[in-house]
Amino acid sequence: MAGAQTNRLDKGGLIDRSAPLNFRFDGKSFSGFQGDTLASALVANGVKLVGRSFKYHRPRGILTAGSEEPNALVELRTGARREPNTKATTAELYEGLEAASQNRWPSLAFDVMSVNQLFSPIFVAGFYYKTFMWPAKFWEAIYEPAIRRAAGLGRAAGVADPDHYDKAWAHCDVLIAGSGPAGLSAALAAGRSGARVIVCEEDFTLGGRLLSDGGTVDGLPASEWLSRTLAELAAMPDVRIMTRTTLFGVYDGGTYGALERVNDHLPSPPEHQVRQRLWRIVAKRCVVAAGAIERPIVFAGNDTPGVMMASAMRSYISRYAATPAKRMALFTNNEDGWRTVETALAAGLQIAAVIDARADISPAHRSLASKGGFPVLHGAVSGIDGGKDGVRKIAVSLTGGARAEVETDGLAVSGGWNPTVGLTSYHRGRPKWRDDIAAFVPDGAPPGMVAAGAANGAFGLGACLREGFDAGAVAARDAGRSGTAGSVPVADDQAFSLTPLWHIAGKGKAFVDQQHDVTASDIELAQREGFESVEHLKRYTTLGMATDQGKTSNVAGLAIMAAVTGRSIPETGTTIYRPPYVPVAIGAFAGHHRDETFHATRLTPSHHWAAEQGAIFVDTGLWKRAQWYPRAGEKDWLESVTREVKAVRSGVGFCDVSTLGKIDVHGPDAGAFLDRVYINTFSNLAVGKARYGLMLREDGIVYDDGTTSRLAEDHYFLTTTTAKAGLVMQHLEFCRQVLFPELDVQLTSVSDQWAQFSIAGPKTRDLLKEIVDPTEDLSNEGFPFMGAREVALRGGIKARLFRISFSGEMAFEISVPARYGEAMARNLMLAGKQFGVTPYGTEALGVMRIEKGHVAGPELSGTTTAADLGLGKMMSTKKDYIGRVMAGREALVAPDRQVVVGIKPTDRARRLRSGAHIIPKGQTPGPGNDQGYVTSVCFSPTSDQWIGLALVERGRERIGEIVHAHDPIRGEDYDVELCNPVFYDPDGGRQRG
Amino acid sequence: MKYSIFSLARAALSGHKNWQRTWRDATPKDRYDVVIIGGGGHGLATAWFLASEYGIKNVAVLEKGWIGSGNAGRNTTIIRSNYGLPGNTGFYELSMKLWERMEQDLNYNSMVSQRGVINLYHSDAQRDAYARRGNTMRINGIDAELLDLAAVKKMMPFLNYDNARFPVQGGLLQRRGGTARHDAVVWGYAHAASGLGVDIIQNCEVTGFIRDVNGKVTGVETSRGRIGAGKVGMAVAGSSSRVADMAGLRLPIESHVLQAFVSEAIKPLIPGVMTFGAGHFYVSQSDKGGLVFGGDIDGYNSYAQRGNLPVMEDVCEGGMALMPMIGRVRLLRQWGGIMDMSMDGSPIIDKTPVDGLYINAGWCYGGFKATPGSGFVFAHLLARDTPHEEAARFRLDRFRTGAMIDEKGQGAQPNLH
Amino acid sequence: MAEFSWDIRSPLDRALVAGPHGARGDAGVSLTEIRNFDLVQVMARRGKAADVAKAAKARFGVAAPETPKAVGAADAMLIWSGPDQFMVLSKGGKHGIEALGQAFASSASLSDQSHARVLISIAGTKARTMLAKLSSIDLHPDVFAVGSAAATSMDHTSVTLWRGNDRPDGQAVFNLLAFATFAESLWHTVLDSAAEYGVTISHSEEL
Amino acid sequence: MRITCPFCGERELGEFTYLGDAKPVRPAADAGEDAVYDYVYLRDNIAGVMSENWYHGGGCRAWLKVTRNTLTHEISAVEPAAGAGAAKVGA
Repeated sequence: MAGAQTNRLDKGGLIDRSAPLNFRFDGKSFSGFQGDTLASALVANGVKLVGRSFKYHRPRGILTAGSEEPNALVELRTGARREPNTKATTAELYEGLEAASQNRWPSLAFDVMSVNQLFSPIFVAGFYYKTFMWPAKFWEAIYEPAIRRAAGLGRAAGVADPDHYDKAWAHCDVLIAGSGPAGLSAALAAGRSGARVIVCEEDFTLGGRLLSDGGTVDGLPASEWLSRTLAELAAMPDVRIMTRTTLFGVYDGGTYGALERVNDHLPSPPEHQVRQRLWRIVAKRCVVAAGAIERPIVFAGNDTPGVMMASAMRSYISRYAATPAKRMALFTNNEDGWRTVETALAAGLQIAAVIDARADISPAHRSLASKGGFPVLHGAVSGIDGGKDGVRKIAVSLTGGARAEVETDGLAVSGGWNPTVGLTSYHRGRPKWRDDIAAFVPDGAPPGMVAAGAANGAFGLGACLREGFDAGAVAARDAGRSGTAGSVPVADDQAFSLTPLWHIAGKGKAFVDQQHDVTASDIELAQREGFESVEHLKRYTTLGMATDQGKTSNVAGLAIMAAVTGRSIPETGTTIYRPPYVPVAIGAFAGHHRDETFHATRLTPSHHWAAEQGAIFVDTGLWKRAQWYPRAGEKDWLESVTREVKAVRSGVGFCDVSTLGKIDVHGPDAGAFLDRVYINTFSNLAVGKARYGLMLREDGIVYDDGTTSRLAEDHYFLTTTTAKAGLVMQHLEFCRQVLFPELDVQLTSVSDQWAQFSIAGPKTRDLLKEIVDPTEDLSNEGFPFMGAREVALRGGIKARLFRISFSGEMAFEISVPARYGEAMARNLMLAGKQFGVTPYGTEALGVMRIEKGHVAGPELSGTTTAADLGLGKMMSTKKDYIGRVMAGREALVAPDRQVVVGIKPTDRARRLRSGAHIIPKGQTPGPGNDQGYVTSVCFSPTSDQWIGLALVERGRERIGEIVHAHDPIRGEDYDVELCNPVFYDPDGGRQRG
Repeated sequence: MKYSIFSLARAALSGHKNWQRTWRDATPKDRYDVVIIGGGGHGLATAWFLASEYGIKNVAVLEKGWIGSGNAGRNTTIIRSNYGLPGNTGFYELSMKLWERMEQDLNYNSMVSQRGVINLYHSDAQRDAYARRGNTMRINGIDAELLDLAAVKKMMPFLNYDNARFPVQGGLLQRRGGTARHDAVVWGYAHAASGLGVDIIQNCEVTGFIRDVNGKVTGVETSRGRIGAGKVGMAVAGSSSRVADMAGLRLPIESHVLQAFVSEAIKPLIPGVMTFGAGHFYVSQSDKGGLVFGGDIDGYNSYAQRGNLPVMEDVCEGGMALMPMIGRVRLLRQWGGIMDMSMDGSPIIDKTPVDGLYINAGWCYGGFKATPGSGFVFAHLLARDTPHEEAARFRLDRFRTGAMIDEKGQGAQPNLH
Repeated sequence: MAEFSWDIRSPLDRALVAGPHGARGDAGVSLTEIRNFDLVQVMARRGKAADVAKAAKARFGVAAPETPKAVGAADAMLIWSGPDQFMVLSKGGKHGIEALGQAFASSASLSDQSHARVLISIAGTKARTMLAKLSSIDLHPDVFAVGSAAATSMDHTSVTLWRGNDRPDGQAVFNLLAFATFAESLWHTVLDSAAEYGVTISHSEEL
Repeated sequence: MRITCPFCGERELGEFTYLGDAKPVRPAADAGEDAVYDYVYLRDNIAGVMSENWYHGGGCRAWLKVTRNTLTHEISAVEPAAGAGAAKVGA
C-alpha cells in the first residue's frame, strides 16, 4: 500500500485529486495525483533525501521546482527505458512511475562513497591534476578506472532505446518562449495583430509563475485571467500553443530548436506514437519570455536537504498543495522572498523566522510578522544543523555580530533573480549587468530576438504583461502584420528591493555548484592558482558544467570570483553560453534516422527480381546491389562468383548496372562543354559512337571516369561511376553555370529513368538477337565496338544499346525505361535460357574488370593521376580542360610515382589481399622502402589463381620483378611478381569480335 | 611547488592557502629570442620544448585571450597516431610517444588515457583501406590491429548488430590511442614552461609585425605594446589566415566550424574512442562521465565558433545508428571551434617567405593529438632553422610542387577533408 | 522464339499495400500512388526563354510557369522544376517526349523522366501535419496556395512538391514526385510519419 | 542558416552545398602554372563579408553567389551564377 501523503494540504493546488497515481521511488511505494511532478509528489510524501552529490556523495534534497534543478536527479523508468539524470522537478507523475536515486551504493541513506567526504580536504578543485602521476602506468590501470566509476551520476540503460522519435518543421511570424504573463501577453498582442504565433512552454501547464504566485490581472484573479486568455488564444487559428516543449537553441537565419516531450508523461508511448519530437521552428521574430531563475545564497551547509529556493517552496505549496516544511524559515535579501511567507501563512503553515539581509523591511511585512507570530532577524544564515533527514536548526549571524539559532524544518532561500539569458546569448552575445537588480540581463541577442518580462529583468507582474505585450505587438508588426493588438493587460507592479548578497563566510562547506560540489573555497583556490578568467574558473573547478549548466550557480560563482579578485562582477564577465538550454535526448536529434532507416535505401529496377533469385546484396553507397547469386550446393561466395565469371567468359551473363550515374548532356555546345571537363576530346565523337572519358579535378588528380555516347548532334549521354554520380552532376552544373556560362548546354540526371544491364560473353549477340527486333543489325559491321544507338526490341518498346565492355568480353549495355527493368531481367533469362545465360553480381563484375586491368574505385583513390593509372596518353595537348595545368606540377609527373601494375603470387596457390604493402625483395620493411600497396585482388577463374592490381613506385619499369607483399596486420608475407595489369585478352580481340 | 599526493596532503593541512599560481603572470619584456603567437597547446608546447630541449629560455608566448581559449579548449580530446601517409605517420607517432611521457615531463596530470581508438569498417573496401593504413602503421613501428566482427562484438557488445543499415564488419584498432584532458595539457605546458623561465602573457593580442628594411620580422605590435623578437613563430590555428595577412601572406587554408558535443555525465558506458565508418560520428567518454562526440565540419567558412542544426542532427543520427542505447542519454552542450582546414587535410610547419616568421598551421582535425609533437618539431625548426625530420613533408610549398599529403583523397576542397 | 511480356512495374509495386495503415479509426492521411504517367523535362536553351514560352503557350494553351508554380492545362500539368525549366506531366503519350520534341525543337532540350519518378498524392485532415515531418518548407495555406510548387528535399532526397486543386470536401491535396530508385525507402518514411494519424492507401492510373 | 534562393525562395541550409570563395576566377588557358596554383590553392579566407559559391542541389540545382559574413553567418545578398537562368540572356 502506498504511503500516506503526509505533507499534502487538504485543499488547493492544481492537482486532480480525483486521479490518484501510484509510484515507486527507490523501491518504496507512494501515491500522488495527476498534476504532480515526481518532486511535488515526493514533497507531499515527506521525502527529503532524493540524491547524492557528484564528488563528495553528500545527501541532497530538492532545491527548485523547475528545469534548473541541480540536486533531485533520478533514474526514471526501468530496463531499456531507464533515463539517467532525470530532474524530479520536471518529471510528470504517471501511474506506475518508477524512479531510483543515483550515484550511491548500496543505498541512498547509506552510501559507502560518502566516505569521500572524509577526504574532501584533499579533493579540492583540480586536485587530480596534481597527483596520480606516479608510477606512470598506474593511471590507466588503477586511478582512472576508480575515478570513472565514482563519477558519472546515473546509469544509462545500456540497451537499445525501444522508443521512436521524429522531427518536424514549423514556421511562424512570432515565436514565443514561455507562457508566463509576459509570454501570454506577447501571444495576445501578436495573435490579435494577425501574426502566426507559436508559444513554446516547457511545463505541462500554461501560466508560468501565475500558477504559483497568483495575483490580479485586469481586475481578475490570475487563474481567471489565465483561462480567459487561453480561450482567446485558442480561438485564433494561427496561434499554436505547444506545452511540454522547450525552446533549447537558436541557430542562424531565425531557425530555432525545440524539443516536445510528446509522451514522457505516460508509462510508454501509445502505439504508432513517438516519445519525443524535435522541432525546427523557423520564425521571423522571437520573444523570449522565459522568465527568471531565483538564485541561492552561498553559506555553509546550504546543500542540506530541506533548504529550498523560496519560489520553489511557494510552487510546492500553492500549485501542488504540498508542504516542504510545516514550520519554515525564510532567508532573503529581497522583497520577493517574502511572498513565500505570505503563501505559507495563507496555506495555514507556520513560519519559524525570517532572516532578511536588508537593513529595512516594509511596514507591511513587519505587521505580517507580528500577525504570524514569528521573528524577523536582520542578518544572514551562517550554518545549518541537519543532515540527510533534513534541516533541524539554522545558525544566524545577526547584523552587528550577534548570533542566533532558529529551530525549523525547512529553509526557504531567496538571493534575488537571474533573468534566463541563455537563448539571447547563444550567438555569443554577452549579457549586461544591471546594478538595480544586481543581475545580468540579455544583450546582443541574435537578429530578430528580444527578451521581455522577467527574462529581461522586469520582475513585476504589471511590467511583465506590458513588456510582453509590447514585444508581441512589435514583433508582429516587424513580421508584416498590421492588425490591432488591442489593450494591454494591466496588473500592479510589486516593489523590488534587493541588497546583493552572494556568500556568507563561515565554517563548513558552502556550495556554489551543488551538483558538481564546487564550493566557495574552490573558487578562492582557483583564483590563488591563477585561474581567474571565468572560463579558466569554469574549466578548473567544473563550475556550471553539470546537467543544470549552472543555472543556479554561475552568477554566484563569478560574483565570488569578482570579490576575491577585487574586480566588479561585469568586469569579471560571464562564460560563453552554450545550447541546449536544457539537456536533450540524443535520440530526439536522430529522429527516424536509426537502424534500417538511418539512411535512405536505393533499389535498382531489377532488385525484386534479384531478390527472388536469392541474390546476396551489398551496400554500395545508398544502393543495394546484387553481389552474387548463390546456387544450391555452392559452399561459399567464391564458388558462386567463380561460376558466374566462367559462365560469362564461356557463354553469356548479365548484370544490372543501373547504379551508374547517367546524365543527359544537351545543347549546341554539348561537345565543347565535354571537351573542357574531360581530358580527352568528345566534340569529334561521331553520332552513334561511345568513348571512354576521364575527368580530373582542378588540382590535376583523377576525379571520375565513364563512357559517354553521342546520341545526336546536340545530345550526349554521359555515365559516371556509381560512387560519384551525385558529385559529378554537381561538378558539371558548376562547370556549366559558374565556369563556362557562355556555353549553351543543358544537363539532366537520367540515372533513375533507365534500367541498364551489361550483357557480356561470347554468346551476347546470340542472346541479343532474341530480344532485339530482327530488323536491327547487330553484326560487327552494323554495330561495331563502341557503337551506341537506339534500337527497337521485340514487343514494341525502345531501348538504347551501347557496345561497350568492362569485362573484356564481347559485350553490350542495354538501357530500357526503368519500369521495364524487371521485365528486362526476366526476358533476358527467358531468351538466354538456351545459351545458359547467367545473372552475375558485383563480385563477378569486379573479378572481370581486374582480369581485364580496368581501374575502378580503389585505384581512383583521389591521389592518382591519369598517368598513374596508365591513362596518361588520353590527356589531350590540343585543348584546355579542368586539371590540365596542375597535373603538370613536378611532384605529379615525378618518375618515382606509384603507378598501376598487375601482381600475381609466385606461389600460385597463395591468396592475395588488398591493403598489403609492396617492399623490395630481400629488404626489411620500413618507412624507407614502403613502395606501394595492393589496391584490388580477386581469384581469377581465367588464370586459375589470385591476381591483383597494385600501385607501385616506378611499377611499369619493373614488370617481371619479384617483390614482397607485406601484410603484417594480417600476419602474411609472400612474394608477388609485378606484371602487366591486363591479365585477360591483352589484344582486345574478344571485345571487338 | 612540485605537484604530488604528498604536496597535496600537506597543502590540505593549511587549507590550500599556500598554492602558487600555476604559471607566472608575466609582463612583456622589450625583447625575446623567440616570440610565439598563440597561447594554445601548440604555442605553449613549442615554448616548453624550446626551453627544455633547445635551451632557448628567453621566450614569450602571447595570447590574445586566456591560454587555451582556442581549439585547445574546444576539441574532443582524442589522441592517436593511426595515419596512413608518409609525413603524417611518423609525425603523429612522435607526438604519441611524447603523450606517453607528458605527465612525467611536465609534473602535471593531463590524464593521458590510452584506452584505445577503433575505426569501424562496414564494407570490404573500407576493410582493405584500413588494412593498408594499419600496415603503414606497423611498417612505421606503430601498434595497429585489424579486428574482425567477432572481436569487435566482444569489445563493444552494445553496438547495433541486429538491424543496422550499414552493419559493422570490424575495425582498425590502435590500443595506444585514447584521450587526454585538453585543458590540463594547456595548463601543464604553461606550468612547466613558466617554471623554465618562459613568459606567458595573456590578454595580449598581436596587431602587426615589425619589419626591418629587408623585410625581416623583428618583432610584433601588440595590444600591450611593441615586443622585439629574434624570431616569431605563429601557432594560431583558427586565426592563421588573419595573422599571416598582417605579414602580407595568403595561405592554402580555410577556416571552418567544427562542432562538438557532450552528454550529461553517466556511469561508464563505453570503453575507448570509437569512430563510425558509415556516418559522421566519433565518441569517447570523459573521466567525468560525459560522452564527448562529434562528426564533420559544418562545411562552410566560418569564424563564428558555433554551428547549425543539420550537422548536429547528422552527428546524432550517426550515434543512434551505431549504438541505439544512447537514445535516452541527453546532449548537454554543443560548441564550435574554428578549424584551420588546409588544402590537403594535413598541417603546415615551415618557414614562411617572410624572413624571421615561422608558421605552424593547417591542423584540420589533427590539432589536439598533435600538440606535443607539434611543439617539439616547431621548436626544432625555430631553434635550428631546419625542419625536424618527422615534419619535413609539412612544407608550405608542397601545394605548389604537388607533393600533397591527402589522406582522404579529396583534393583542394577543404570542407571535404 | 521466346514470348516476351514487357510488364510495366511501378517502383512501389511491391511496397504499396492498399488499405488502412497505422492508427485505427478515421484516417487522417490518404496516400494515392498515381501510376504510368508521361513526364518530360523541358529546359530552355540559352537565350531561348521567349521561344519556349511561345511554344508552350501554343502547345498547352497556358503559359509555362516561370516561378515555382504548377499550371494545369487541358490535358497536362506544367510544373516548374528550376530556372529555365519545367516538367510536363500527362497521360497516354500525347505530350510524351516524342510529341514534345517537335513542339520545342531548337528552343529547348528535352529529357524523358517518365520512368525516373514516382508520383504520390497526399491528402487528408492531417496531411499538412504529416508533411511537416518530411518537408522543411512552409505549407501554410496562405503561403503554399493551390498551384504552388517547390523543388525541395525530403529525407535528404530531391523531390518536386506541388499543391493541386482542393478536394470537393475542401481538403488540400499535395502531389509529390520523387526519384524512382528512392521510392520504396521514401514510401516507408512517409508511412512512418503518417502512421499515428491513421492512413488509407491506394493507387490509381488517373492523374 | 537559411538561404533565399533567387528561384525558390527561402530554404534551409540542408538543401545547399558549399564550395567556397567565389572571388577567384579560373585563369585563362595560357595563364601559366602560378596563376592556376593561386586559383586552386590560395585563399583570402575572409573573416567578415565574403562572396561564396553555394549549390542548391536539394532544390532547383542552381549555383548561387551568396554574400555572407563569416563572423556572424548573416547573409546579405544572394544572386544566381552567371549560367543559372541563361535562357533569358539577351531577352
